[in-house]
Amino acid sequence: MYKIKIDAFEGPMDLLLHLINRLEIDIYDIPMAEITEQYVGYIHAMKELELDVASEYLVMAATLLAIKSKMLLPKHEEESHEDEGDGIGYEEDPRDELVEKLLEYRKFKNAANEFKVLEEERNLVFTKPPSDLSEFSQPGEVVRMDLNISLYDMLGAFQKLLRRQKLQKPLFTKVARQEMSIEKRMDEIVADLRVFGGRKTFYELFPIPDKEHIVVTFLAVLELMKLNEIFVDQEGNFSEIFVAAKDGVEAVGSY
Amino acid sequence: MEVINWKSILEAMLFAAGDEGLSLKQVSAVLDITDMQAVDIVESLMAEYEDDSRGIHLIEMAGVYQLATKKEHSDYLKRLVETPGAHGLSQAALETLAIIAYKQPITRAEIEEIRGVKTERPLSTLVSKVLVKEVGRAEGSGRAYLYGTTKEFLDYFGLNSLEELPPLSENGEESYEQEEADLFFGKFRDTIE
Amino acid sequence: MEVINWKSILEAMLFAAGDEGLSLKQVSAVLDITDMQAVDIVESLMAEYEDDSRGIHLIEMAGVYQLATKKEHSDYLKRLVETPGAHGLSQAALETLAIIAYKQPITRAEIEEIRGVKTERPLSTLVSKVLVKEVGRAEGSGRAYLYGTTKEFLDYFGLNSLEELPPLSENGEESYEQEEADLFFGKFRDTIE
Repeated sequence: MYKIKIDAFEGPMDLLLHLINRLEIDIYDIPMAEITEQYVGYIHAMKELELDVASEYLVMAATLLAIKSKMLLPKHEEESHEDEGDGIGYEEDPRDELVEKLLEYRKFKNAANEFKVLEEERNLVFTKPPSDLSEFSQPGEVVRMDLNISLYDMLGAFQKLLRRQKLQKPLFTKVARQEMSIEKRMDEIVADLRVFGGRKTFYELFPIPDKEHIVVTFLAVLELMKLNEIFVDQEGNFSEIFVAAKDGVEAVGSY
Repeated sequence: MEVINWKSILEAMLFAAGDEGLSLKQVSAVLDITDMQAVDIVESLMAEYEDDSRGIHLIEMAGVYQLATKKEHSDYLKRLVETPGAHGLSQAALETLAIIAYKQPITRAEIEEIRGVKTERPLSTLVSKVLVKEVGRAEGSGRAYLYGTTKEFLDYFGLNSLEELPPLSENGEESYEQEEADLFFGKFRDTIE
Repeated sequence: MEVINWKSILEAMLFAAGDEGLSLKQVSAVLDITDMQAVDIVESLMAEYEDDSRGIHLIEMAGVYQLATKKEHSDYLKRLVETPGAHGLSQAALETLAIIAYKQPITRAEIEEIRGVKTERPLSTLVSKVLVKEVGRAEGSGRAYLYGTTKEFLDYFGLNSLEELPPLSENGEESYEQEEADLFFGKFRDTIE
């Protein structure tokens, strides 16, 4: 019963980095057979699921296979001499270019994560639009010069305006909560209890943790008791209070 | 345990509200306190602002509290208005110009609706620089002036016509990139859910 | 005789300038003082704002001084204010932007070389949001556009200048939601094996 949410990969490099990370592979010594198998398996799976595999992913698969087969080629003789020690030679490793690219990409991927954090922090800061200073300016003189602006300046100012947080007037007019009347809440409670067809605990009548809602609900319950529309039932002092609608009380039975 | 610094929060709220100000109701609703408590906090902040070291103060106008610059600094604000920024156009003027360019013909009231602030001065700056002009009158009772861009505006930005203005991104532009990604994985998710 | 209360005047000016901010040049020009003196006044006001009793502070962003609310009050302000830009940029756009920020000026082809994928869409999103702009043309046959970051880029991330970019780190801390991704792959293996 679990749900899975997956962030899309940003391309073959991103997928490769993920595989390297997940398999806990040393990026400087990538086991080509293993990573190629994993990568190709992933591509197959995507195809089986009838997803469009972007061509970049296929190009990377080909690259991986090429590197893998290069590494399977027998080494030159001189190399095996140089290599005797710990296997580090000066000859070119077929993986070099790929590793370099992965490292380069990873730098910017990390930077993108840092940008994300900066973006979130910036959203915590609020500014105010420039005040209208017309009272301080002299009207009149037509000057059509001395401008040093570009379209970008204009568009940039506009984007800034769009991002600028606006005072949320609707919140306060809307949330005047005129609709939350006691009568309406009374109807809701009775309807709710009837549908439920049995008794509910008192606390279940307060599903919304909002002060006003709680107060209105409480008053509605009192009103309903007075009108004899509901039963309130408590087994003993300090025990749970139960509430039921007056009609359809079979399930309660005690009255 | 932390002590809530109500005055500090109130100052931030008033600042963000800018020229629109805040009603007592808004203050008490956001701070989740009673109106009485809100009055206390407002008044105590008000008193603090009266100190000479402060350049702004807290005033009440028509039941709305707002921060405003103190009168005694008006000479400097006048000079500020006269001191051109780096561009020769203020951000306010640039914003206004962008709105007119993309939404013309448009009335001042409509511009102010978008900007959320009075726009008299930026507008008159733009008119005086001949980037913008009155192009007609709106229908309806007020018959307010409608503004549009000028030929000089096109010349200035090297445009042949308004169609050459770059497309405007008004939010939600991100969604289509997301769509792509969703396409990629959406089906997969369907199969496992 | 009156003592001029510079900090008070500066506060009034900064308040009036709002998110347009003030450059050091503007401050010194309006107050008719030297840049050095202006820096002193700015810094002393800056220090005062750091007191907990203040809800706003004086920051340097995108090359200008401006007043802004303190982060710790954001919860209250969010109740008061609409935040239209809350969506944030997509991962693709952030990656593209990061590459441009550190490698500018740079062509689209060079960005794609690093990312390993087509980057047309994220790039046009960034241009339309004016976080990035064409800053010239590359030498050579194609004369491709070169891209660089804008002033709005700095503002968008709360940076004062490009020098404040976080340093590029060689070794990667993968910030994946590792478990989720593993779940995903676990399932995958089941399907394909």
